[in-house]
Amino acid sequence: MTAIDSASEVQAAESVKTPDLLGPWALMWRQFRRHKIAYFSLFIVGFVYFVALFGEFLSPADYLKTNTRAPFAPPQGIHFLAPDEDGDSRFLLHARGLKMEIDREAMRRHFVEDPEKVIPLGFFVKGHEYKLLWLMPTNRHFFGPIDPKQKVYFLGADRLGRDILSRIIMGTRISMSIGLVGVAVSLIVGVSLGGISGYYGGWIDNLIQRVIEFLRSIPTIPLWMGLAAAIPLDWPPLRTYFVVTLIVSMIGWTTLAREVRGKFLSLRHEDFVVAARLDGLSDWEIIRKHLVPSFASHIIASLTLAVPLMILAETSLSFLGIGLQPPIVSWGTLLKEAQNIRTIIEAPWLLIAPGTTIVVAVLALNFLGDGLRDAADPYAN
Amino acid sequence: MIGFILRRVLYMVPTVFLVSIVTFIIIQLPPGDYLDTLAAEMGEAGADNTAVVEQLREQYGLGQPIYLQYWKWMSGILLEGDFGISFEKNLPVTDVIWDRLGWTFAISLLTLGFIWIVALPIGIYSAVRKYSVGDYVATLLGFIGLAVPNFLLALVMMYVAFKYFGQSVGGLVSPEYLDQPWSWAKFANLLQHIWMPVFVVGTSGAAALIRIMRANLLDELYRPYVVTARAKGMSEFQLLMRYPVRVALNPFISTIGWILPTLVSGEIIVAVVMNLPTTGPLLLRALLVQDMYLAGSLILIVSMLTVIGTLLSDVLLAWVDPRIRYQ
Amino acid sequence: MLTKRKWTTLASVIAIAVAGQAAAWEEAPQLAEQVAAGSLPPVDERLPAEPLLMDVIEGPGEYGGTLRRAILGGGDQHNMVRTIGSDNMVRWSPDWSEVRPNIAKSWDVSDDASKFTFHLREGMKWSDGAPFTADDIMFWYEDVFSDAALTPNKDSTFVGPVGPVKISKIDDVTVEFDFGAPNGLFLQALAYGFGYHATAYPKHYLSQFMPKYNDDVQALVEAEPTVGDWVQLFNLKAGPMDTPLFWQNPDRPTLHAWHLTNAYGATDRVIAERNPYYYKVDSQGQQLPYIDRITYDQVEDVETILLKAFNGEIDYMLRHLGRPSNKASLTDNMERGKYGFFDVGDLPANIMILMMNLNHTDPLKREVINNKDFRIGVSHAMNRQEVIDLLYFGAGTPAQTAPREGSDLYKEEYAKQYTEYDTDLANAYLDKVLPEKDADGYRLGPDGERFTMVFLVADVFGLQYPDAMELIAGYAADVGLDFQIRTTDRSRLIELHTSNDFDAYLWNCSGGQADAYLTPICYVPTISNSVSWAREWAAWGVDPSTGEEPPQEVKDIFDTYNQVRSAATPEAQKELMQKVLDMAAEQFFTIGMVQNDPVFGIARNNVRNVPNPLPIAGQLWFPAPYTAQMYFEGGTNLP
Amino acid sequence: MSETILEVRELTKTFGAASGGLLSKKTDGFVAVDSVSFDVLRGETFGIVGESGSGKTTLGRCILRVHDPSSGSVTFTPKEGEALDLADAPLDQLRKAWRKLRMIFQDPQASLNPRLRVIDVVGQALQKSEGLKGKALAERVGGLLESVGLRREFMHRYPNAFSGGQRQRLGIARALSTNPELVVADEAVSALDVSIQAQTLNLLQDLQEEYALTFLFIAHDLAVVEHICDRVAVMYRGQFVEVAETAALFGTPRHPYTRALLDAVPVADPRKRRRGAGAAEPVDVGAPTKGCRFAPRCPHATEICQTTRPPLRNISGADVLCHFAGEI
Repeated sequence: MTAIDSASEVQAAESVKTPDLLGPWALMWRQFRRHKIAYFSLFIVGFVYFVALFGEFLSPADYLKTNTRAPFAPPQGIHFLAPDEDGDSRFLLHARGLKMEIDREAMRRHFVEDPEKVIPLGFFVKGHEYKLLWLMPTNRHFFGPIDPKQKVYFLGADRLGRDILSRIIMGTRISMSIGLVGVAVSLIVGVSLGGISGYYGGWIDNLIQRVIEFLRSIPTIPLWMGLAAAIPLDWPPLRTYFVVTLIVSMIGWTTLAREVRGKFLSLRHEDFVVAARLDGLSDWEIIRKHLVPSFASHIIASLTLAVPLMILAETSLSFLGIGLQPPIVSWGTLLKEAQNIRTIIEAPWLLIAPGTTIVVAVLALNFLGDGLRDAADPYAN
Repeated sequence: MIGFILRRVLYMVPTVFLVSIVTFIIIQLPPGDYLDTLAAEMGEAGADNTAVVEQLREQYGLGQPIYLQYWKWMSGILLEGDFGISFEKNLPVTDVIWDRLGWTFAISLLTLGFIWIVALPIGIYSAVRKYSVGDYVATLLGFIGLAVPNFLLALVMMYVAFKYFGQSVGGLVSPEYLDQPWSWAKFANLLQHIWMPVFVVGTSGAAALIRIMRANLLDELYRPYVVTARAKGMSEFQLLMRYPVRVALNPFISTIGWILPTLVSGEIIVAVVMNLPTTGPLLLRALLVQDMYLAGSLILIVSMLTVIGTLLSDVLLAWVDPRIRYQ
Repeated sequence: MLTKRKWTTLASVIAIAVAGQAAAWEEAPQLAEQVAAGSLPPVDERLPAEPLLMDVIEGPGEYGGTLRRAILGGGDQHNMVRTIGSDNMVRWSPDWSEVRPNIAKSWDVSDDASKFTFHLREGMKWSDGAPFTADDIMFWYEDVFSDAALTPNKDSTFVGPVGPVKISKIDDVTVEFDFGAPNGLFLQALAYGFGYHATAYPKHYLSQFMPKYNDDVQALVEAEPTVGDWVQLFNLKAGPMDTPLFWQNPDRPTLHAWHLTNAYGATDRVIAERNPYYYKVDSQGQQLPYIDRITYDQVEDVETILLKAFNGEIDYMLRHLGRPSNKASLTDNMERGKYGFFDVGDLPANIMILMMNLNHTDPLKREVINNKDFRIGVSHAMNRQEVIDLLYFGAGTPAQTAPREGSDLYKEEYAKQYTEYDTDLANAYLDKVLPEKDADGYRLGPDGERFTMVFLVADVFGLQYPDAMELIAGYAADVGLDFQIRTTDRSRLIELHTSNDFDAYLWNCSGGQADAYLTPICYVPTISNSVSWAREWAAWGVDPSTGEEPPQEVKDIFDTYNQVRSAATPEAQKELMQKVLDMAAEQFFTIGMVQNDPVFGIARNNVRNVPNPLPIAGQLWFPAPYTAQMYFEGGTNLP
Repeated sequence: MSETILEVRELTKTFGAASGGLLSKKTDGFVAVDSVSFDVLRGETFGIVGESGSGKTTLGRCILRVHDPSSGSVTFTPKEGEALDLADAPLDQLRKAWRKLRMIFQDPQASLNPRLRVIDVVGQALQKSEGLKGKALAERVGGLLESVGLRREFMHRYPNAFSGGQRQRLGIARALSTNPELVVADEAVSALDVSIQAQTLNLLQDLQEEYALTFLFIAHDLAVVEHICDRVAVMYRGQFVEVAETAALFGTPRHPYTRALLDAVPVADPRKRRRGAGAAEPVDVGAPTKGCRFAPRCPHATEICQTTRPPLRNISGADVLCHFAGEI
């Protein structure tokens, strides 16, 4: 048994500064806010989910609407000053129209901005019909051309003349929910199996450990490919999507189960758990009151870190052509569609826009998870 | 210790057996078989050689029930070390895979080295100077490494190499060296090419390891013994190297265990994009066309190597840190 | 009683004339060295007595250089088939208009077109120097083609209207093919890719794998780890040319201009070296081929081929590169890669066809799909011009599945019927079949449920088909039809449609030009790996005890097409074929979308004698018969 | 006062022993507690001293059944109710016994869940055993806090808001919450500053009188033991080498190990401790020896000590485990 733990003295000294009633969550929050980037990331992640929720409202155009006059149209800038009849500049939020020329020999379209053609832009404009939050039918959109017949491509258009911005926005819903659903599945399976494994130990622990070891020793991509190829073709896209999510979450739960097991193993012999047992608490009560709260914060951090993994896993699946089916759009499918030399040369925005989106979202989620993990155990040091 | 190793080795047997069965099921999961693929390719020529296809089905024994096929495969491996044949290449699987496994290993080892070399100093720096500008930069770079899908990175890097360096793209050596015997010039040419896949495959692993290293080191840095040692006036560097780094090295040893499956999986797509002569494209192709003995054997071998790698890292860990043995 | 029609081309006359002065033959410096070293017989001993004087495209060329290409790691054997493999008894002219001598120096045809006598070249040799004679053809005929174990089903090229061909040897250089009944299309068929069989089985090499010729064949079986008996061994050593098998056995002697030195799939680079015994010469007496070797560098991703082309690492290629979507970036890099474009007449009957299952197992769907008004309605709902603008840069015309403008069999109404984009008209037709709609505006089937069709698409040619299908589903929705998209890989698609387990799918179809005669798969129900729209009827057509009896109109099509096959003269063939097409157009089996404009290939700037335009088709394995006369100006690759 | 509250017989605890199954060979494991027997009388304070790793903490935990003993019996006799062998009692009976048999932990930091408020930590056993909630619970916890010298209002704070000494008071309050009869105090003050140690020990003594408690006091600090205990057992490598009245033990130590311990005591000069008779020479703790366990470190060891296990001898009221007890 070790002698005086100097850390506890440090803690005691610190605790003088700590307000009396500051609970563990409040402490965590304080700690978390110190991690500036993580704190900032929280807002980004919040914003991304906001986008996912209000996708139709935020997208300026119908993400499935093709346009023969705009394949590979480059991103259009937003301009503030437009000439009026007298030739003077006045403030007008607008975009400039695109002139298209077809080069049939090279099979290519050239687009030139036409400063003469002014497309006024506005907020809360009319556009295509949709149901806000799956409930309220409306045709209002946050931002876009005031005349619904005009088309403006803020982030450019894809090979079929579809608006990339709108596609990214609508893909947000799929990609971010794949992360969430996948993580939820991992959470349930991982925590229960890891918990059982760690708390009871013995043969059942051994069995679960072997299963995990076995799953981890199979390379993921063949596993995914086999499973994805077994999905019947006549399933509707939504069901396929759900199954793809489940497949992706196969990678998550083993890691989580290991973590939970480790936590259980180390906590099982902690004095406060022993004390609780001596206080007469049952196993279940100990798990509920003492163990789960003790590692909940760690789990939350791990989950936050798992979401980006899921998002990236989905892009890999899409790359292999076994991911989501059109007309469902995800960041992964957008990236896959742009994964060719022709795009890099002719329409780099098709790669840059969804690529940046993925990187930013994954970065934010990672920083958030990182901050949560640092803050997870306010008593650790 | 010997008992521990023995026990772990014995545990491997059911695991590998299970892997072989599941592998076989996975490759049988997609409907159809190799000959449907072949028929599809032949259809391109406008030929409808259903007769040829049926004849080959007989030749490859694909008409048999699945358990018989499994038995044939397994008994071949166990009794004669015969992994079956590759339908598409019409060669014994063993003739096809060793070269590629060699390259996979070479790239994996280089990648492992790359990951370690990058992750160790950055991880230590990041932990010691927690929340410093350097830490933020390292963290940012690390996370960007994690966030960029590696096939995207592969394509962009290839394009950049082509566009701005005029390098011949694809493969590990330039075309003029392809059928040359090994020479210094060819080796130098190999070095010019190989860093790219190693970098692309290694970034996400390095990023992950930086995070782990930082976290573990942070845990260790505030332990009482470190505080005590510091109080005794040990220099910061000595102090670090003496204990915390050693303890925090555990995850580095663990990487040996997971590096192979991660690399094989992560490398598949990169290898396809970059045309590497590794197992990745071979496996992907075998899976796509359902060249089942080839695909099955590759997965089996990779899985076995993984199990061995895990064992190796566990043994190393137990050797470094005996507490682990009893857990 | 045979009245012979003599087909002798100018070329062979000249060839005979030149043959008198053997010393006139020239050979590649590479070969001359070997002759000088004594490792190769002199050129006049290697060439047949009457070599084929090749009708080169621009002019005689110079020796040297390596034709560099790229090949995918798997499933890309046609890369070699179409550059080396197609060198048959007879060949199509470079413009695909007439059949010319090739391995056979001439032939006679009986008046009723039931018997074909081929005259081979005396002194002709396999790539290993062994003589090629009538015995090799007889070996193939007697021991391979007629052997039930080795050939359970005969290739249709060698099966006439009343059964398989009978071949007899007249003398060492003369063989007779007798079909027992008129088979007017045989010479055409023999000139297409699958005519290769008769001249691809060297007896001196392959007979060792047969117990009939080799008592000790079991030893060879045991030495080969992948086979169990001599049949499997023989199949392994003598695989069909359109499978990887053929290209995995570099030991097998051929009559091709280049011969593989290593097996496809086993290494990073497949190399084909010049065949020193090749039987073609140019007008200056130079033995072909001009180019020393062909290399196929193995890549895994088609994107890399594009980068290689930009880098000038590809000398001549259309495969994988010649897609409209690549044109712009290839144009941008022309100077860097030092290459130019040539036209490729890859002009099928239609490049995008809605194939609906007329023999659907669900009686409800079958009833709807078999209603011609339904198909007409769908056809009018399609905005073909938009598809062409978006996916093909406007390079194509709206059309049905039909022979193309410029071909013998073209008729405007075949191509243009129901192609007008008119949703009102579409709705009028569809209202006759599915008048009821649900709350979302989708039409209800006869059972009162929403009428849904699942369309399968394979993403084999990039995203072309999946993209098109998204557009098509949109047009269908505009007229109240629920078309669902399922993207899958090609082999699964084939597996589903060949097992008659599908609603509909999107594919293309050959038969746009002269190949309509031999591959009328979209005009006559046929058992096919690529096209299925009435599988049960097709099965009945082959054997009435199987499949399902089709309606009388379809039976009439079968009958008429059989008459085409047995017609003796081109005039009669054309007239009857036109009748088949009339009836097929009336039936309106499939809904075509687009007939494309010619596509393109690239050749580096110093590659000469490049066929331009180059016709290709499913069975027309070009440019293989014309690769031997291509050459590098300056005798070497451009740097 | 002579009533026995706890009777421990031949208690043994072995770690890591395996019977040799399919996948493992037979191992003897490490014997942490080796056949220990003793009685604790109601109302007394029984001390157990020994170095780290001598097995005293394991012994305490085996008595409470935190660890399952490998063999032996632990008979607990409460004032009311039947005597119970804790070593193989079923869980429901154990839970009842745990109300009368409580524990104070060495590390107050580790034994108080930082995520729970004081009221929930100290009152946990009450909530469970008596179903107390709300005001009633607050009342009881408030009383307990006051009795350990803390302010009533502290019950709404989290443990991290307290100093080390205060936390140990919380631990004590928690142990007292169910009106126990026997309290196992495992190094209860060793984590505290010396000044606070004294305060805490005084508190414990006060509480012993107030609640009529029996203490089983485990410590490595001889001064503390001498101050508070009535009888003391000296533990060395899993065995009691000497059990005696406190005054006797400190006055005339019989066992060479006890002597070595006492020699090492002078706290003022830490260097002297190092010179104690062999006390600091590390010996592989797990290796079983044939003879006396202390023999390798004993200045008086002879041939017999190496080969034969010493018997337990009673010499003038003290039980001593030594061949030469009474002679040296």
